[in-house]
Parts: sequence; structure tokens; C-alpha cells
Amino acid sequence: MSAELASPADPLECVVGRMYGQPIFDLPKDLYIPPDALEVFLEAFEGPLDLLLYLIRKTNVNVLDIPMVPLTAQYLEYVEAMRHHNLELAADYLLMAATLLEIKSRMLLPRPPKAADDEELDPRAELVRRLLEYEQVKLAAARLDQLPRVERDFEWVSVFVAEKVVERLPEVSLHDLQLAWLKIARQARLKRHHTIRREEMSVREHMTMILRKLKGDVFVVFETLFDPALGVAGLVVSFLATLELVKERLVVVTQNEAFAPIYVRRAEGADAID
Amino acid sequence: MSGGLKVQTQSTEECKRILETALLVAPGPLAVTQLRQLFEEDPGSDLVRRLLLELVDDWQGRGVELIQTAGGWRFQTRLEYQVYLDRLKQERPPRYSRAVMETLAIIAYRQPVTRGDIEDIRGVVVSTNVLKTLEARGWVDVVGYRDTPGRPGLYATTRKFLEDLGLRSLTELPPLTEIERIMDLVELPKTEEPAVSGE
Amino acid sequence: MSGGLKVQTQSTEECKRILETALLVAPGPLAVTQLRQLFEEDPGSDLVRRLLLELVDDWQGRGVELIQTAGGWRFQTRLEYQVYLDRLKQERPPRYSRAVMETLAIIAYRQPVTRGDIEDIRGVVVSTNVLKTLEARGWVDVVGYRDTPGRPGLYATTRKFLEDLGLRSLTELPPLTEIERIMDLVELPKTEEPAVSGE
Repeated sequence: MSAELASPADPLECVVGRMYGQPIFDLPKDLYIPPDALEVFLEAFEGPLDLLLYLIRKTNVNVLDIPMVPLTAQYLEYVEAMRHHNLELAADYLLMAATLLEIKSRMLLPRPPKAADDEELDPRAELVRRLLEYEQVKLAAARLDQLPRVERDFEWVSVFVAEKVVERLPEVSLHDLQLAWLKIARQARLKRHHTIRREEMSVREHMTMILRKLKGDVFVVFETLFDPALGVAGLVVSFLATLELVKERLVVVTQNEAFAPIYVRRAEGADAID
Repeated sequence: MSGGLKVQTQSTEECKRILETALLVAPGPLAVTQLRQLFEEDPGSDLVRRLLLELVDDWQGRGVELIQTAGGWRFQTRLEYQVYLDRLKQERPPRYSRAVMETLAIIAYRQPVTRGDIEDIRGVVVSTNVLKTLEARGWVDVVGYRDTPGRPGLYATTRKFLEDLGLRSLTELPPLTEIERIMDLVELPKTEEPAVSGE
Repeated sequence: MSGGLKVQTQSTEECKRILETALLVAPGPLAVTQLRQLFEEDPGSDLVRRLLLELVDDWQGRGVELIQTAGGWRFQTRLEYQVYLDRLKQERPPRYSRAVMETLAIIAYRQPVTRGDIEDIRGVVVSTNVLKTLEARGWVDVVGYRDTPGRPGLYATTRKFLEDLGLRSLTELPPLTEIERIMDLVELPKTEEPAVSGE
């Protein structure tokens, strides 16, 4: 067992100090810590494992062959110092003290000859495993902290989106329209109220066109309702549309005498004159 | 705390890059006085302004432009790109209610029709909102009034309706005969089967 | 409703401008599949990828770079510019205690882990605040419950954790290998030494 643990070590030599760029605490060569600094000193440790790791690394002993006697003694001195200064001592520290004492005593005991072959392990093995696992996490945490991190080391680009406030309007497709009519027709059939007439769409379109031309309370000369550019078929459809409008009493056609100009007017205009 | 190079040793090109970078990440517009704070040594407002104008030029023809607002300078997207950016939004497109769609279909196929006609066909009262929705969209309007008591308005579809649905004329609407054929197919079991089983 | 030009009529240069604009405004990383949705007609992933690599080149030497993170592509500032950007900040970004960072490391490297697992490894009680800090930052969350008494929550890192650290996946975390080698050495005495000492 190495007795190196008690020998003073330069704090800069310890692993803790190297990984974090600077020593956590400028530890005095002996165990004496000024009372007002003890708290600060202990705050630098994340728990008993961290403190143990510090004590081991500081003296450069082999972590795989920890000298339990001096380590336990040194650890207990820290715990005692903490108690002495009425510092709130986490239960974890006391638990570790008990563990260290137990390991130390087991190492002092002679090994039972039978069990030694198969199941008896080095009493320190579990402690070593925990220390190394913790050290691994500690180093990983330090490296994780060094990774470039948003807001600390870089920023996300976020350009303002200029938007015209446009109300999103539903889109309607011909298929939607078809489906709507399908529902209406089915409904109508079920009720048998209505027979849906099949009608030339173009006639109804021209009815609308003629009504649009008749906007306002004016008489329009009959012939002007017809656009020769539509061709014969178009003219026929326009004429049919006019007849339909008359039939549905949507327009009024007037002619004062035979061969006089024929005038067309929207039906509602008639009220005003009557 | 490496603290950046001094302004003297920074090229104006480097200053411009710093301004650009700050403006690209800023959550809001940055005033010239704020932009001057970016540098260890104040480059002065004249230089900052000059570089901002250079940046405006540099960003010509891109999807993003540097503009001056009340609060300062900021990068923002050009409106022409909104159509693309909108596609990234996962919002589902709004849909019209069944009442609106059926009313639209009736007006489209049976125009000109009064509200009463629509109600007769649908067998339910048509709410004013339904017609207002379609009028506001610019898809239907009143083209006249029927000479019956109350002189109800006659609704018809507009040119905008045709344009928005990509039609050249109403004759390009799916023919009703076809729709009814579909309907017959759909209804076949309902109407035919009882007859078959009844014989 | 002008609906953008078709891809065929869009030059690849224009496509690149659209990609760039979307990436500059996006609140998070954009995956290639999302970027393809920008266009009325899908340009295909090959073209999008090619243009992304072109954009990476285009932005060389600027304060901002286009990078690929866990969720996709994103523009972020180069580390060298942070010293300038920090001068505009009202508040410092949070610094995390060793307790927070060690807890994060355990969750990152050993996930999914319970609070008990974390306490076992660190040898101290994990305060609720530590986990709350990490959850509030959106870096860890509970992904399930271990089927043991008390059904403790299992913590894992989130995609935001990867994104905020500029990682594409957990495999890009700094490797633990060196210490694991030491751990292997530790196992050796466990099995070998008793035999030796038993002689």
C-alpha cells in the first residue's frame, strides 16, 4: 500500500484542475483550511465521490490500488472539520464515511480461504468502479459544457417574415361543387318535393348575362342584348334566355306598336313606373 | 473574452459582416445607436449608415431585404416570397360549410335564383350569413329582383367565380346529368334493390 | 392567389433564393422534405440537396453559416461573431452548475435513466431543481416509466438538446471511450486478482 497520499501535491497537478482549466480551490499543503474557506472548499465538490476523487487524483495514487488507510483518514478529517464548523453535512458524506470504514476493516481481515477462489472480490472494487464511473461523467459533463451552445456561443438566424394580412379563404373545386349538388339532389329525391330540371347551362348563363346588361332602371333596346360575335348558336341561346326571363317574369318586354323598337327592362323597374 | 479586433484593424468589409450578422439574428429592428455598440471601438454613425446602405444594395434580388422601420433596421422577407413561405405553414385550409357549398351549387346551376328558390330546393331556411359569405367572396351577386311580392333579389354567379374555379363559362361546370348519373349509381341499391326483392 | 411560378419556369437560381429565404426565416431547422414543399411542383430531393450545398458555399466567409442539425438545415452565426453579438444582449445566457451539467451528461450518455440511476452515479441526491432546469430548457424529458416500485420516470434528451448543441445525433456527442478503456482495466482485477492472490 502506498503511503503517498499524505504527501503534499501541487493542486495544479490534479485532474480536476486540468479539466476545468484552473484549480477548483487552492488547497493548502496540509489539511488546515481556514474556517471561512471550508464552506467554499466543500461547495467546490459535488459530493463524496467528487471529494474522494480529488483526494486520490491530487496525490497521484493509482486509482486501481487505493491506499484505504490514509484515504479514509483524510476523508474523515474533512468530515470532522465540516462537523466542527457546524456545516450542514449531507447524509451522502456520512454514508461514504461508513463505506470507507467498512472497506478498510474488510481489507484488514484475513480472507476466508475457501471463498477467496470464486466470489471474494477486492473490497475496493465497487468503490473503484463508482469512482471511475463518476469521473467519466464528470469529464463528459465538462466536455458537454464546452460544446458550442446556442445563445452562449452562437445564435439562430431569424429574419422577420413580412406578410400581407390575407384572410385565408376556403378553396372550392369543381368536385366540391359537384358533391354539393349531389347532396342537394339526393335530398330532393328523398323528399320528392322537387324534380330537378335538366336544363341547358348556357341558357341560365345567358339569363344572368342579360340581367347584368339590364342593370339599373333603364330600357334597353332588344337587339343590343344580342352579341353577333356569339354566332348563330349563341344568338339562339340568348333568345331562349330572354324568353325564359320573360316566362319567369324577370324582365318586361315592351313594344308600343308593330315594328316599333322593342325595349327590355328588368321587371322590378315596372313597379316604379306603374 | 478574446474581445474582437479593434476597429482600426477591422476592415470596413469585416464591420459590414458584423452588422449583417447582428441584423440577421436580432429579434427586432436595431437602431444605429445599438449597432454602434457591437464594436469595441465605436465606428461612428456615419460609417454604420454607409455600411447599412451598402448592405441594402448587397441584398438586392434576394428573398430578404434590409429595410429601415420606425424602430431601426431589420431584415425582412419580400412579399413575393410569401406564397412559398405560406406552404411551410401546416395550417389546414379552411372549408366552407355544407350550407354554403349547397347554396353556391344551387346559384351556380339554377341562376338566377332567389333566396326562396334556394330554400325550396334545400328544404331548409338559408341564413343571411351564407349568402353574405358568398357575396363577400365576390362569387355571387344580385343581378335583379323577381317581380313577386317582396321583390326578392335574384342571385347569380359572377365572373370572379368563374375565374377562381378556372372556368371559361358556366357551361364548363360539371353537367348535372353526369352528377345525377353518379347519384343514380350511388342510389341504385336504395331504389333498385327493393324492386328486385319485391317481384 | 397568384400561386407562384411553376418549377419548370423557375431557374435553379430562383429555387435557391426561395430555399435561402425559407431557411433564413424558419424558427427551427428545416428538413429536405419540408423544403421540397416550398415549391408548387416538387423539385425532388436531389436538386434541393445540391442547392443546399451551393448555399453552404455561398455563405462562406460570412458571419452566418448554413449547417445541418438534428432536425434539418438551419442558418446560425459563426462562433467568432458571438463576442460582438453579446454586446447587444441585455442578459447573459444561463450558466449551468456542475450538478446540472453532470446530470445532463448522465442522461445524455446513459439514457433512458431514472433519477435514482443519476443519484447512484453521482453519489448524491439530485435536487428537483436540477431536473426542472433541464426540463425547462427543453433538453430532457420523461419518455416513460420504469416498471419498478414507484414507477420512476425515465429521462432522455430531446431533439432540442441536439439542436441547441449543434449535433445531428447522439453519436456526435464527445466520445467516452478513453475512460471506458480504464473501466475495462478495472474489471480485470475483479476477475483476475482473486485468483492471483489466492495462490
